Amino acid sequence: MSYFSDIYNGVKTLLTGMSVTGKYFLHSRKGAITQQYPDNRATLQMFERFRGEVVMPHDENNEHRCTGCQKCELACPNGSIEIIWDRQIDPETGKKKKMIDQHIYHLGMCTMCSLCIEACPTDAIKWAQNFENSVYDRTYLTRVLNKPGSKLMPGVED
Amino acid sequence: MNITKNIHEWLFSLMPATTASIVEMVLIAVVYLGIFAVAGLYLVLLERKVAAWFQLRLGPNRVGYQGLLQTMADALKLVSKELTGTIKADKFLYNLAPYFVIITALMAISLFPFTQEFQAFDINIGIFFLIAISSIGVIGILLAGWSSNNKFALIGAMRSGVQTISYELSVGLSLLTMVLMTGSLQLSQIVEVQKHGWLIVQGHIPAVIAFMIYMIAGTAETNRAPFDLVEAESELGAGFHTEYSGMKFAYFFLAEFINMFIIASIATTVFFGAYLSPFGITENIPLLGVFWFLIKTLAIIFLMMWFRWTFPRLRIDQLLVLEWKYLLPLNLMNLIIMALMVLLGLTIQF
Amino acid sequence: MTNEALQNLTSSWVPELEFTEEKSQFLNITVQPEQLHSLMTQLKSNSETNFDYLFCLTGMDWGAALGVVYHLESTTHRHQIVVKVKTEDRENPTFDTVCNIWYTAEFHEREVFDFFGIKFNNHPNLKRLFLTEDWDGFPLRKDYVDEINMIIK
Amino acid sequence: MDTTVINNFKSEEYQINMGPQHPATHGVLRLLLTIDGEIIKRVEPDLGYIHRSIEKMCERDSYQQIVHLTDRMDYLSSHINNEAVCLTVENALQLEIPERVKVIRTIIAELTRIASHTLWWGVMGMDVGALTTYFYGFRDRELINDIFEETCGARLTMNYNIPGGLMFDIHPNFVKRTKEFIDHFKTKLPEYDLLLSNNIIFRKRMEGIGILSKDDAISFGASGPVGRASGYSCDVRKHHSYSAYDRVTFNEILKTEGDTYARYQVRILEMWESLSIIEQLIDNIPEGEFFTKTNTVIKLPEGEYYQKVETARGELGVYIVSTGTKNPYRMKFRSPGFSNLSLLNHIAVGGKIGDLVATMATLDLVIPDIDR
Repeated sequence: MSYFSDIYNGVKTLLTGMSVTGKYFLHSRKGAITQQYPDNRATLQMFERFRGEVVMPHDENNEHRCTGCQKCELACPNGSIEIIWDRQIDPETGKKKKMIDQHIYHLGMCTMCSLCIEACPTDAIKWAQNFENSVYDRTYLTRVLNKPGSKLMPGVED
Repeated sequence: MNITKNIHEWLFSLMPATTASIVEMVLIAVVYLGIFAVAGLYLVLLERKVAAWFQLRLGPNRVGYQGLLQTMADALKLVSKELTGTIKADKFLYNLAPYFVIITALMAISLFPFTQEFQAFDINIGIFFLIAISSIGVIGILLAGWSSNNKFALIGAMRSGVQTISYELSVGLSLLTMVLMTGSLQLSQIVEVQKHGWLIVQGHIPAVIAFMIYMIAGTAETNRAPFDLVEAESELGAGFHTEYSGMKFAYFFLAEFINMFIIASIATTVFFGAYLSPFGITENIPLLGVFWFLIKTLAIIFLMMWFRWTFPRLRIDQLLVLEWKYLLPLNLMNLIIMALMVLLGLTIQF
Repeated sequence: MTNEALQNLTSSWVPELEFTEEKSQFLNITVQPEQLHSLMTQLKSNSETNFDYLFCLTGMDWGAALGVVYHLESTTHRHQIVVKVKTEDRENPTFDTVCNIWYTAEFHEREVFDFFGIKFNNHPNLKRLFLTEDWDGFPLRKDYVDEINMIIK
Repeated sequence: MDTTVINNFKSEEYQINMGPQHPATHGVLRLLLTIDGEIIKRVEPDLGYIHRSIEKMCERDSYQQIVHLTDRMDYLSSHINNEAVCLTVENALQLEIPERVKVIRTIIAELTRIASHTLWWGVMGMDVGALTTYFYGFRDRELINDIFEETCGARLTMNYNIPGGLMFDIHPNFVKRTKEFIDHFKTKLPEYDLLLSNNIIFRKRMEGIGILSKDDAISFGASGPVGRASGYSCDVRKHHSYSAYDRVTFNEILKTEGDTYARYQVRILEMWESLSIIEQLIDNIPEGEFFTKTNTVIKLPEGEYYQKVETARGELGVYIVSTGTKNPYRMKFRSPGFSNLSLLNHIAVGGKIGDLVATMATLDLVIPDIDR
């Protein structure tokens, strides 16, 4: 008789499985877990800590907070950050001072480990939440973070 | 139907009888090809939609309204794709194989009584012919697997051979159980008998068992999950059609869905009274028969899709154990019970 | 078993072993290559030690010497030990295999062979595991140079 | 091909390449199978398609930088990998770690374990042909990933640990979201059993194949669910407790059958245990600092350091040999996947191709973890 009870129990487990998928089938209209990307581009909001790419915020006077201390360059494991700097004469004090010329960021090499942002003593760089990073040519992935003509925000070094 | 009769008379009045009948045959073939293509394409879409709803997704919804043109676009893509193949493939058989599969599927579809008159080919050995035709398709699969000179494809083809030969028995026997009640293999006759109640009602318990066995064996016949060992994506990549691309792949793909339609249509005809409406509510409008036929067929197709998106795949030895140790003995027993019932007049008739 | 008892027991089997507990959380035993296999067999089969779990097998390049470090644990007594073996021969370093004692050593020894070029006698299938057969040199050695692929900061 | 290879096997046998691109190898693992009909005669793994030589890269990196490399080993338990390196460095420096850090690390590690197991469950179903499980598994995993993203900023390669503690404090929503997840998952986990575990087809496919005895499990260095399914008590959280595992009560799931179904069950039951661990800790996160200050340049004292942790796949060992400089002299990762892969030939021989796929799925291989 175990032959028939085996069949009965087997069919029962199969029907139980079908009831699970059947339940989701009936609730499919409101239960879709997928996102309609890129239709929802306009409304898609990432979390505030999301690591999209490294940016350097500038204020309205085109001033940033980077002193060119190169701590981020040292902290970076992949060499994604290069800082080109030189010593220029500060017009206010008249002394020679280290100033950044270009803060170069290679997005293509970046692994989003956040070590540079942790290392920055003046909070000059931070994460941006955009994730649409695909470009047609990988040279576009090399970015200069400080805007042309920008200068150091006064009071950062104190 | 009057339209078909009118066309028939008009054709024969226009030209000599031989030419007219040839033209008529071509016309019928074109109509059936149309049905075939549309049914195939929309079954693909239905499968994708149903799968999506089972899997908490939305399914294709970009091309056309709610994705209605999606499979058209896919077919267009497949037609325009380059045909590639392996160098060491047996070219003749490799190219022949898809046609075997698709033509047998097309031939089978000509038998179904969509309404009382909408039936292209009503021979007196209907069921027998259907079973015979549907098992020729496996030759195409065997040829495809063998000729493409790929080990994965070969394993898939061999599995297909084993599987079809085994499950052919169950399909045949379960249909034979029902034929005991009708006393005829002709499909129009089978439907005629069901005017006194669908066969699944007439035959009650043994008929339900026969239907369950038929569904299992039918799913195996079409090589669909949980019996998709022939393709077994996670084991063999794509199985027998690993080396096919473009339109030739599309033939296999379409044939799979047409076969599903055929299996469901046979079930509709034999168990659920084909075009007959439930309790005879629309018997006076014969055109609605198509509607009832399709509704029943789609319900059975949905059941097969439900199987596919719920169950894991069997292993090849379990597949054979299921057939030879469970389905076949049950089927034989069921056949004897049915024979006794028919003999003693225990069937229910209205 | 405590480290001290382990030290007394093992030194009774093989006389010229070096023991140290400095700069490590385990008892370290340094063994001569010739006695490696007999010591390992004893460590596994002796019911008092019963080191049946080889949880780490590391190839090492100490500059002058090449060697292998075996981390052993007993699943019954839950004590741990480290066995080290070294050779000065950088051209053709060879040790006895332990993969007939612990099956897991088969893959780990192939890894060590792949990256350090240390050969293992009686290994059933000693060939490159990660790198291709025609790879030149042994990348994890300290003197390995690859000017194209290695970025030195 | 040279003639010796051809002559090595019998006339009925043939060889077939499974991978590097194959749906069942979950990445770029290549298996060279020798088959007689459908029966597996020999399995030879061929590795290295994704080898990045992380051990060599570690020798030039500072300890903070090493942590982010470990994200890329076993990417499904990236947090636990990070934790392993951080624990090794912290033990070497004999740093006192705040209680808050220990508890948060444990909670996130257990969430990682659930995330890894849900993904495994989905893929497991897919490997045996039930494609729908994949989406149900991912649905639950997405919720955990959202928690991670909100707190750590990344979904997969989190890099949330630094030697000395955490990179930043948990997000204010963390506790709330985790509790929501626990409530959600407690209703979904029984469905896993209804849909797959009890299914007759699934059980027939899983029971009695790929049997690994306890002695073999120890000898092959099997760990994690693979070892525990063979009755080998190898939970590092129990035997060499770290972080906050000593203050929670949980069971080590042990099965004695050693077949694929036992390995499957161990993982399902482990998810319940992980849920209970999180429940015990989530309301008791102590207040305090989220890191201990370390030097910017960490120099480990000369010596050798070994630390093992329990990842979702088994025992991960981190072995650091330091000469007192800012870089490790030699860094070795004893990855669980590597040892678990080495026993594949032992348990798959004699089975069918379908059995091999099911067996491989329950070993839960992550190829970057094997290749490093």
